[in-house]
Amino acid sequence: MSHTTKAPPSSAPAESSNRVTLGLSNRLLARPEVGALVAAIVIFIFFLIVAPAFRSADSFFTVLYQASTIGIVAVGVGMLMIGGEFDLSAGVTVTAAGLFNAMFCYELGINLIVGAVLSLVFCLLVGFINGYLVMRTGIPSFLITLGTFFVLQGANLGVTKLITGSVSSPNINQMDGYSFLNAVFAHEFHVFGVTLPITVIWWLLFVAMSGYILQRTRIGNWIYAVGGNADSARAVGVPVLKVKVGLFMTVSFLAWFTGMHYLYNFNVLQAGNGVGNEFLYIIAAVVGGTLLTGGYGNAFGVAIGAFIFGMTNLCIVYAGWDPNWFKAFLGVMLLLAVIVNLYVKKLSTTRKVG
Amino acid sequence: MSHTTKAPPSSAPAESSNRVTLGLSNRLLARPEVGALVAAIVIFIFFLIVAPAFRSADSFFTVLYQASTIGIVAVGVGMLMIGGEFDLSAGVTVTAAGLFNAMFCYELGINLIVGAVLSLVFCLLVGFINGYLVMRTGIPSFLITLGTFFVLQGANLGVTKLITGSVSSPNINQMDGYSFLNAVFAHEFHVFGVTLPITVIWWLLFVAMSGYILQRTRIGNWIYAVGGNADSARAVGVPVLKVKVGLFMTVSFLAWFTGMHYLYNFNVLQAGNGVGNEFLYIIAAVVGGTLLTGGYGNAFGVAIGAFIFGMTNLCIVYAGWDPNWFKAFLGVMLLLAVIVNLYVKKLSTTRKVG
Amino acid sequence: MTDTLHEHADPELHEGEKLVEMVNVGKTYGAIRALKGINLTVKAGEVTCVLGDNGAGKSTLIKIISGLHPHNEGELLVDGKPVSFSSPRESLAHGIATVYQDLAVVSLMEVWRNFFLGSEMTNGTYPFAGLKIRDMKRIADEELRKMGIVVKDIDQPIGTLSGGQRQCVAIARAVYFGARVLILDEPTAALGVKQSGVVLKYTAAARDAGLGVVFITHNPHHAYLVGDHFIILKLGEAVLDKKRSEVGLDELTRQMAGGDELTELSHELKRPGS
Amino acid sequence: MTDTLHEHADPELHEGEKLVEMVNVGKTYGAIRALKGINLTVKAGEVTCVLGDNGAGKSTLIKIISGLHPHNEGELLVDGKPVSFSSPRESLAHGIATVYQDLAVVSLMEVWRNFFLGSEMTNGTYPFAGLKIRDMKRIADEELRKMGIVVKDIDQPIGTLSGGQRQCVAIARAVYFGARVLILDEPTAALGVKQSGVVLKYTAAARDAGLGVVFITHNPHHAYLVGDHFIILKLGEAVLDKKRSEVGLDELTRQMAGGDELTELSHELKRPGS
Amino acid sequence: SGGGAPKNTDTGGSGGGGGNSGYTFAMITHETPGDTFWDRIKAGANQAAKDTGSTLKYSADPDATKQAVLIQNAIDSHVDGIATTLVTPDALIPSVKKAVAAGIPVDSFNSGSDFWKQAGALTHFSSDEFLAGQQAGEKAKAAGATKILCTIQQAGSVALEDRCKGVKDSFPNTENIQVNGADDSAVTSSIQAKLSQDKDVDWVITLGAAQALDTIKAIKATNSKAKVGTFDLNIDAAQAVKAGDLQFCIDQQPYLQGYLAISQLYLFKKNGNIMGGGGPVLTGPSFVDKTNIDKILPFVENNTR
Ligand SMILES: Nc1ncnc2c1ncn2[C@@H]1O[C@H](COP(=O)(O)OP(=O)(O)OP(=O)(O)O)[C@@H](O)[C@H]1O
Ligand SMILES: Nc1ncnc2c1ncn2[C@@H]1O[C@H](COP(=O)(O)OP(=O)(O)OP(=O)(O)O)[C@@H](O)[C@H]1O
Ligand SMILES: [Mg+2]
Ligand SMILES: [Mg+2]
Repeated sequence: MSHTTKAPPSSAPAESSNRVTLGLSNRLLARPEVGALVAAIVIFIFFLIVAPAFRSADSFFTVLYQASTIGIVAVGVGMLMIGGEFDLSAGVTVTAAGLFNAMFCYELGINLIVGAVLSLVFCLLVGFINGYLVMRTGIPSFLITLGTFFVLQGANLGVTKLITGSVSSPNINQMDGYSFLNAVFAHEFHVFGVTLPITVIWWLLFVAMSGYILQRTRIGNWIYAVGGNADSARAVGVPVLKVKVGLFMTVSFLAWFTGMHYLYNFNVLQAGNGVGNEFLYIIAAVVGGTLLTGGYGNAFGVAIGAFIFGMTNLCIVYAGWDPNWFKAFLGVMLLLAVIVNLYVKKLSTTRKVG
Repeated sequence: MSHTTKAPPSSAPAESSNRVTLGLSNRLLARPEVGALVAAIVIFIFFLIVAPAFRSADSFFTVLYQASTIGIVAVGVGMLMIGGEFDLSAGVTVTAAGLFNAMFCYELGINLIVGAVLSLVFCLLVGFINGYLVMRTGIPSFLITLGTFFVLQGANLGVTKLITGSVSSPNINQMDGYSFLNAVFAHEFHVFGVTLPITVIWWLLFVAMSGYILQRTRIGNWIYAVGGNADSARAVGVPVLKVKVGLFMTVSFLAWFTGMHYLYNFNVLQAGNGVGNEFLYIIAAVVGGTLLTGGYGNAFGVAIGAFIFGMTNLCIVYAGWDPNWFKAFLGVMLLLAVIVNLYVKKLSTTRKVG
Repeated sequence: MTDTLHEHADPELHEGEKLVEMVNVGKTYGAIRALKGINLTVKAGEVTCVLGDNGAGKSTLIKIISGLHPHNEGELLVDGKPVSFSSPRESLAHGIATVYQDLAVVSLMEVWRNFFLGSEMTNGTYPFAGLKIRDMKRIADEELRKMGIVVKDIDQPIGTLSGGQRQCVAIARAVYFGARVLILDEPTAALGVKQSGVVLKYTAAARDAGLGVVFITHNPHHAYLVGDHFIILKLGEAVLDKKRSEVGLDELTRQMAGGDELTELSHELKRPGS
Repeated sequence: MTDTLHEHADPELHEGEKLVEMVNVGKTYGAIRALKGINLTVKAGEVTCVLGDNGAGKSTLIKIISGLHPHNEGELLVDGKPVSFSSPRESLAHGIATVYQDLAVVSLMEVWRNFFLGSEMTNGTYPFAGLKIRDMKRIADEELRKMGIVVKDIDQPIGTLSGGQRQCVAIARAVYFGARVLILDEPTAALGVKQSGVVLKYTAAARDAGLGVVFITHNPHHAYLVGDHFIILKLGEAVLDKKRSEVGLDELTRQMAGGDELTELSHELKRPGS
Repeated sequence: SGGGAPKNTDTGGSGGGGGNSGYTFAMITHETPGDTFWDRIKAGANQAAKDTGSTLKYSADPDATKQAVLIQNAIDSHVDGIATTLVTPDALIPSVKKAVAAGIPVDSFNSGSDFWKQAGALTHFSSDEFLAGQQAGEKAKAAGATKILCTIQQAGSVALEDRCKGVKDSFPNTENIQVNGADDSAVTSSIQAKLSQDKDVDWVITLGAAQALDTIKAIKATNSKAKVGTFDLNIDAAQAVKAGDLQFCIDQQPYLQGYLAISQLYLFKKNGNIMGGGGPVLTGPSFVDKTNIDKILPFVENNTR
């Protein structure tokens, strides 16, 4: 055939007749986080009405703080879930990170900064092991990380008991390096009469980074692909193993970060803490529109999910409702958020993806 | 064409040349429960060696009892997971069932049998709502049942507090119908010098029924199909909605059953109990070879999974290991069980299903 | 095979009887229009062929008849009565069996279970009646052999079969269970010449047994071998709708290929030896 | 399109050069033997057609070349050196691009993301370099239009396209990225006549640009339009292995159909009007 | 038999309140939901709120980091006073200080007897956990124990660990065991397993009333001769004491802790009063055993002890 042959132009214009350009509003509505955003606004307004104590900047920032302590790890968990995997060990890794740092430095009298770095290495190793085992054995991540969850939970307790003779870490606020690490991980800014914890800023930063990576980089593309269809992704040359192991390590990095915050904010850590939080991270991700089966979701959705959770959690207290019913309210709010989310999506399009 | 045309016989014999008949041992090894069985035997022998206290019929039956309290609900959860769904509300439904029965009868002075039946109706309704919401809204069951989990957890506490003024149910062992229900749900047989709780017998019965239904009935076929590929199943006329709602109701029936056991065995129930057990059911199912994503698994596997869990749980005590490390041992055992399971499957075949 | 068809075909069928009729049917997926103003009649003892480019709406058309997606516009009549199927079960209950292009089988399930899925043979009607497992295995194996497919093990998960083998299972199933209307969505696409031949024979046999058949394909040669009526879709609308007596293979091929492009193509690709 | 090929094709290719060679290659899946003693050579500037019944082992053959499943027996040589690819990435790195029969696309991802998956265009090489999103969308849209496929919205999830449209995306992608060897597993199976024509033209163009092409199909007509070398598989073994000059279309068709069955078939199905 | 609820129960205790002070007090604890012990605390606090005509906002979280946020939450709500437990002093003290700095009076109760001063609390109401543990160990020793099993129903809780530590301090041959407090049958099975693994155990000290009842069941099932004592009290435990199945309950009078903590805040706001004269106010340990059970039982049935 001749090299000057032009592309067959005949069919193209003909087909465009049933081409529909979706309006901006429809395009917006189809994004995973928009449903969560609407749900967040509905719940926000609801609590402004029923909880007078919530109507202050102070309260709002307390909610933001609460959301950030869940939200930072949830950023990683959300990315991991988009990549098609679970991590049930994230909650206890947070505690393990802090305990490691505190006890290591306290017992050996080492500068806390050294301990923090070693603790990071330790956490990344946990993430690596999780990811590597999942990929190499083919056992579902739910099970592997459930195993690490139990192991870390037991080790947190066992090691702490062994070293300190109690179930909480030693107080480290007199040790070298404390003030620097406190400033990094637990500083509080006082602006316009309100207290802004640094974790909120870190959180927003991580969300922005995750958003950028997911939408705008090659790695982000790969994350969606390995979550959507790992076999197809492998077939076009995506390094599935590296991507997934990287995601597990991202989660454990963020868990370490949160662990550092707890340690340098509260100076001690209880060895039994963190259990149960792994589900809060997953809830945040899912409420924010992440698909449980992978391949769909985004960073802003996850952030909104964490915010909804933090808000509901505290506003029930602000509203002064009977704490015995606390969990029931939480459940109703969760269902509400999810249903609003769904309804908004239905509004925008009946397109089925399968 | 003529009606006497015979089927084309030409190609059939030709193709059979690369037809391989798998030997009996290979066929056996490919079944989902065999890996779990091998893992169970390995762990069993291991503990026989390290835990002298485990080497008695009494201990074995204590393990069986512990396994049965998890295993009964796990039968349902396993079937539900084969059908492609989760139920996180199963643990608290157990408690709700018992509380409902106890408080309803105590406050109104009604015969306990009536209360047990009403409690059953209530539980089936919970299961129905779970299933119906999942199917009608298309929201993943993980989220819907997380919502019911929170709602029931809160309601258990709130209602109990409201009615009894305390957080545990009233003691019902002096009320009409108690002895009958105690005999049904909590009897203990004393045979050959060992104590055999009736729950063990019920458990084995439910396992056998579930095994029969899954392998030998039309409904069982449908359960595998809706779990494996709900769209394809719907396309060939399987009533997906009915099957899935039925599965949720099966789980809540078995949760009710276990709740009755707790109530009539212990006579009182703490309103906060049952939280966390939903994961034990899922763990039992998954350790027993059930696929988290649905479509694969069987009843005997789930039973073995419950047995492995019960055994590990108690044998750590029989072995007299340091209780601080309890969870760590549990985690290692879980990983061990899963890996043995996997290894056995690999042995049998490298066939990839997907 | 023919025996199978005669055993299962509804004995009440009369040639030429209108089984399914579409009047001005349209369908949109959200903002996307997939079908518009379609008229189609499926008659007993006739094969209706639907042809068209990719994305023309062929699969959408048959999903409406088989109850997978309800239509938004127009009327669907079955045996003269207007219906709107809300599930494939209802359509199956009317004796309409379908082979879907993309929803063929449940990968993890055994071959024979897939074959009988939704229409299992049991020892009774009560819910927990036992399955007739041995019979089902035997029948599934027999029916597949008749198509020239010998699976290595009727107990193996269907996901381990090759693409074409899976397609054959789906077709054999539909033929076995289709009592009145048989719908085939590109049944021969993944098949070899031999297997395609078998499927075409089945199609013809179904027609001869008095069933109404809807046959979707890209291959005008295949279509012309069995079809009585031809409809060509383009962008969701019918651009040709003719009886066999009104149209020849050449015209069909030309219409499908969008004029003279194919001739041009074989010209362009002209090679030594051909 | 041709421009694309020339832009991307490896300029070092010499016609007739052996790019990929299989010597006595065999493959078993557990207890199932899928291939045995296969010899095959992919030469620059030639199209090698692999034909065969369903389950004959065609897909298995190309999965070995593209690194998806390693072979168990024999040798695979790329550019004369023995290799055993452990992942498709390695095969891609050798300039081998593949369109798989059953692993085409990630349903939930946008069309353009699928197009560039694994070979994204970025502003740099460092890991967090931004994607050139606008460029990628434009190119994906252009390449698809060249195949006669206009998607309604390049941003829509690919799962909402019709089966044939999805196949076209996969083919366009492989052509765009295949620098030395292009492997197509039944590319035209789901395609309409027009799209099939386009794919055949692409195949020919790739050959003319000096690439080695492996073309798998059930359709001997399609095969004969573009092929230089023909291999017919049966039960995992090669039963015919001939150059274009040694075999005619008739023989190919007959071999594929298992002797005279097809002639018999058109006889059997003989209908008025044909 | 018949049974059913005894009619005409007055769980509310004394009716009339002391008018309407308009104060809002927050009580923040480390309760794990569903524990009868905290129920008593709440009952006392509610009664005090009623008696003083104030409003009570109760919230709780077993995770110290979240408890700290709840204190912050109370500060945001500008309550008139905060009563909190100090279970993890280091984690909670900064928040308490913040409250004090914001002009909100704080008192502490239940745990943290060594830290309330440092935190800036007005005073502290508690029974020393460690001390109570020591006394429990001594009681068992007096009853002829040779080996004690101490059950912990919630892993990693500082307060529970302190109790067992106290037991071990006065009775060195003490071994701990972890049980799943959220599942009665799991508790029973674990204790059963432990009793058959270690035949030397002849005393079990449980840290919650519900676990004591499970333990009694386990002991019956294994035909063990072990005796049981427990921390905390509920109706069934009280009845078990009466029946002789349970040797003693250590009562730290949670109702009193709750009542005093809220009353203190009221009195401070109203009148500047501070209880305890610069030291903590002890509410226990008080032992409930065969000798005094008849006197206490009616109050237990009333949900106030
Ligand atoms: N579930 C869906 N959601 C949104 N759009 C859809 C959906 N299914 C089909 N479409 C669109 O409707 C149009 C018709 O699709 P259909 O599958 O009916 O085509 P087809 O004629 O079967 O094509 P092919 O020959 O490629 O199978 C296409 O443009 C497709 O993108
Ligand atoms: N992953 C696998 N596990 C087990 N068996 C397999 C697997 N993949 C293929 N097979 C078997 O290997 C044989 C060859 O399969 P293959 O997919 O290569 O056939 P094919 O020639 O591509 O057929 P088709 O034309 O239908 O696509 C078949 O019998 C198939 O059942
Ligand atoms: Mg189609
Ligand atoms: Mg193939």
